[in-house]
Amino acid sequence: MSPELASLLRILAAVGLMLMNGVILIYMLRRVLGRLHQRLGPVHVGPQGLLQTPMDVLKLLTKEDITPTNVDKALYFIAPAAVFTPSLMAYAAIPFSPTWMVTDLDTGLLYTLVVMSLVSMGLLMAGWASANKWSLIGGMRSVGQHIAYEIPLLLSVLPVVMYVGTLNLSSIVEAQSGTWLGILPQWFITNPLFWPAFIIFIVSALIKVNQTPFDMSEAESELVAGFATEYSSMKFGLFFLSEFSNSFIVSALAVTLFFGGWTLPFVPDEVLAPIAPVVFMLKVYVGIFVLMWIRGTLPRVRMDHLMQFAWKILIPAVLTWILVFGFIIKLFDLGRPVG
Amino acid sequence: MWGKGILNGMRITMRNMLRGPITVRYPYERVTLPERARWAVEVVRDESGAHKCTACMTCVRACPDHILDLQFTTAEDKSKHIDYLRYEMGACMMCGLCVEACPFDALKMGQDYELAKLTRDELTVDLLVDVAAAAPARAKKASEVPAGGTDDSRGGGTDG
Amino acid sequence: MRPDVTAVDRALTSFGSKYSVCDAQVGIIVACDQSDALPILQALRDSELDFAMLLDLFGRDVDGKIEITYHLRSYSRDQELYVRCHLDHDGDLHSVWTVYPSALMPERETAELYGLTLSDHPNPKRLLTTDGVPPLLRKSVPIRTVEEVRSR
Amino acid sequence: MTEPHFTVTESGLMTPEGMYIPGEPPKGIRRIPKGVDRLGTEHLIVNMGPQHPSTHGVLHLIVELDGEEVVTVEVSIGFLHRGIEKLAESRRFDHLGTLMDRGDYVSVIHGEQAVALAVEKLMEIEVPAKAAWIRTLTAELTRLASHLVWFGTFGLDTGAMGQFLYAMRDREVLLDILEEISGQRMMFNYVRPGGVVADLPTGIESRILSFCDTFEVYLEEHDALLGGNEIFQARVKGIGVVSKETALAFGLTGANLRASGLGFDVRRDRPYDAYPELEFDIPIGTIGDSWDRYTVRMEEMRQSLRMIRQLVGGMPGGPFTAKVPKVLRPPAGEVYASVESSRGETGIHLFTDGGTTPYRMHYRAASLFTCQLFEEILPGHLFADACMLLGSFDIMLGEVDR
Repeated sequence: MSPELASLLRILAAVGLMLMNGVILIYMLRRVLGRLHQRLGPVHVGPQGLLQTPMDVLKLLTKEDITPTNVDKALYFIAPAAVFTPSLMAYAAIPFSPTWMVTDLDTGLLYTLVVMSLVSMGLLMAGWASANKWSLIGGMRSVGQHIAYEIPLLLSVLPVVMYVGTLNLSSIVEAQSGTWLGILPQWFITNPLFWPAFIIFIVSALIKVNQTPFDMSEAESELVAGFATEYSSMKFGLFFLSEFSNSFIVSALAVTLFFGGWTLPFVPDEVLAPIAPVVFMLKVYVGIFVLMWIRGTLPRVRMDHLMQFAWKILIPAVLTWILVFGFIIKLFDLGRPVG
Repeated sequence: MWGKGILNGMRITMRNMLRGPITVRYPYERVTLPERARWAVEVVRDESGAHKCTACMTCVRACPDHILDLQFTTAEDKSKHIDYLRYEMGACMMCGLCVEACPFDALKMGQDYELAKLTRDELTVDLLVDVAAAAPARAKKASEVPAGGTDDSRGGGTDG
Repeated sequence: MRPDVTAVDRALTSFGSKYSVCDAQVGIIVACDQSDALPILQALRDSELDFAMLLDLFGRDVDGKIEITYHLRSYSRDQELYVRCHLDHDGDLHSVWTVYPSALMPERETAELYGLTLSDHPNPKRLLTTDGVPPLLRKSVPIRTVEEVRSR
Repeated sequence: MTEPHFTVTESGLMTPEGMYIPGEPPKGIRRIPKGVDRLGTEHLIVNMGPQHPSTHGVLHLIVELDGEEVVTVEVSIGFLHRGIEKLAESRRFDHLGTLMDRGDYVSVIHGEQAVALAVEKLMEIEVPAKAAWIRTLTAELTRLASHLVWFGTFGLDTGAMGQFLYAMRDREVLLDILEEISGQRMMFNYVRPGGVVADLPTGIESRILSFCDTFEVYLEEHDALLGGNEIFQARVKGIGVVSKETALAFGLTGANLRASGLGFDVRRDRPYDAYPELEFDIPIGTIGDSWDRYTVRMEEMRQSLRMIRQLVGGMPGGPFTAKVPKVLRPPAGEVYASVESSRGETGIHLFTDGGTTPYRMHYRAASLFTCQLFEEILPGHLFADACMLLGSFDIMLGEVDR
């Protein structure tokens, strides 16, 4: 197999994974939210309602694609793609197992975060091009919140990078294999030194997911449907898919950085090697469940509270913590650079 | 501490999740309606299928929305013949005032709640069509004749 | 509940014979001209009686006139008072919103449903119905009859 | 600031010719200026409603936004106008309840009760003790059901979907109980002049009490879930402050007035039915912000629960309705009867001329007065807060338009 063909296959696999993920996550969201609210969720179509989401996708695909009269046509058509593509690209550097990844980038962490930050551009495009006041407000809000939380998100992963001395995601995972004193898995989450970074990472990553308590750009009780108001058919489906793909990426990043990726403690490597992707996916799905749990519980934050929290609390806190963390690992020589 | 309420809220939602769903899966499961449940108006019929309506027009006058329509003709011997008792279900608010007003208990509020119809016309129901009015219950009581005395065959006796 | 008639008289001394007070079934009623309603309401609000709230405002079509009733309530004294005035059909309803902002929408509604014109009101638009709807609450405007319902 | 110029629609102004006479535009606090600030940026005018998720019905707000800040608001109502007051003139007195059901369609018993009280006052009917107690019981159950709708939608306005569904879960049980008592889930048509339609069904007491037991736990959960949440607290505390003076000037009643610090409750101060015999507290807010309105209503739900227990425990015997003629024919006169509905003081002003139908029935809708306040209170808030404010005031559009 030529290397070109191999990479093409990998990209196709990533696309397939993303689409599959979207469908599964929509079903999961409905069921989990339903259970959280003491109802059932979809149960009619197929066994346990499993076919509900594929049918909905079919419905979206066959629906009439309405283009409102006054929209900025070019931007209106580009926007869904501009939202969808970065979400897809973010899959490239996620290590599902030691060998399963699209590409083993040395700057994998940076790449993923940077690519994900492109999403807000697409949202603004959609909001602006829709020629709808609600959409415009939604688009502006999304840009505001994404810019504000890009900085703490990037800074919050710095302790991990400082600790392991690499931006390569699979190296970060490998650094977490093994156990502390034979009891606890040597994941960063079990090390209290990483807890502040983890909290800041989760808060700022929730913004990326665009769901309650931070669904400012959609805010269905305020802005009707925000940036997606004027979109229908599969264009809307792309926004939807990208949103779910983002929650997968965020959860995958959290698992990679803090929960040891595909590693499991006490399991020998030869046993782990074949089941590594399964372990990884399970961890990611648990993370996504927590995201949905938060979504089903919390009310929405107000926009100005959100911005104040970012600029006045989160960014100073994360900068201070990086400084303190650097001192600590230098003083006690804790860093374990890999490679 | 800031955030305690949020965590408590998460605890409550999880507790509710563990309580399990309370959904009634309607087409497969049905709840039993209470005895007093008021749905569409029906004509009370005894075992033989006879009704008790005497065409006294009380229900028609009682209906706040004027959706009951009763037409009758009076024969020479003063007996009444009901042409139709029409009921516009689509405009009915199921207040039960006609049933309360009826002096002969000839009407009742039904318990069938699946009242959706495919066309508008189906919402206009003829409760009684072309039947002889029952002899007034008062007279019946006096002579102690068992109920269902629609022996008058003038109208053909076909009920709607 | 009912204020003292003499107290009402005391509050309205400056109005001379422009008003009359009667003790009716529903409560104490001050009758006056509609054009005097604004100063009288202001006097009642600012008097010791302290009628701080306009609880309600409504009209009635009676004896060829439109009767406007202002229902006042004083929370500090727990008393209620009615101010009543009569207008001709197509008369001019002077707004009292500067004294009681709560009159804003009821006035619009009353003017619309009795076919009155509304003056001194900041937003004298129709409130409930669209253009061309007759003044519904007048006795001369019939609502649909039984025949109409049946012929549907 | 440049002088704002006005947009006045020419149709619909109530002048003799039925249209706007050119000249000086109407002045006052209700106007829609096209705002232009020093930066030269334009204000955005959005039509919020009549189809908008957080307007709770068919309210239409014309909102002028400066960024996300509300500059002016014009409330436009009338999308649900059915002419209840006119229809009442052609209804018999015992049929007025069916109209009132459609007024405030979430707290239904209160409307029926107001009409019944008005007719009873006119005809001087003595209501049997049992009838009064049953009415009070159903009224308090309805108040709980109505406050649960408010609670749920308030949560929904803040984006928390869970609260809404949990509130509906509890409301379902209430509606089942009320259906068993009255025969329908929402449009009860249960209270009549002189009493109620039917006696309480057997065994309902234990059902109500078991509901009380479970709901007591659930209510505290609700309060912890929404009211205990710091995000929610940050969004409601100090938002939408309605001072006592503003509340009085705009005719606020009920829980909204009490939240502003004025403890007037029709149930206590103009007692009717069984309320004089009950023990209950009236919660009062301090500054009248959204948080006060929230706490006052939550506390009212606890008090309702307390009242329901008393009502079930002390239900007297006797007839459930007074002896009333089949066709009510009150003497000519005028009467005002009011009840404390879930949204404030619901009053019925009844004029009779000795006939079988009212000469004029005026329905004092508490929500109409609350609705006017939006033009005063919303400007200056962020748009997100404006949506929440609508939820905190608990208006019912069926009552606003009548």
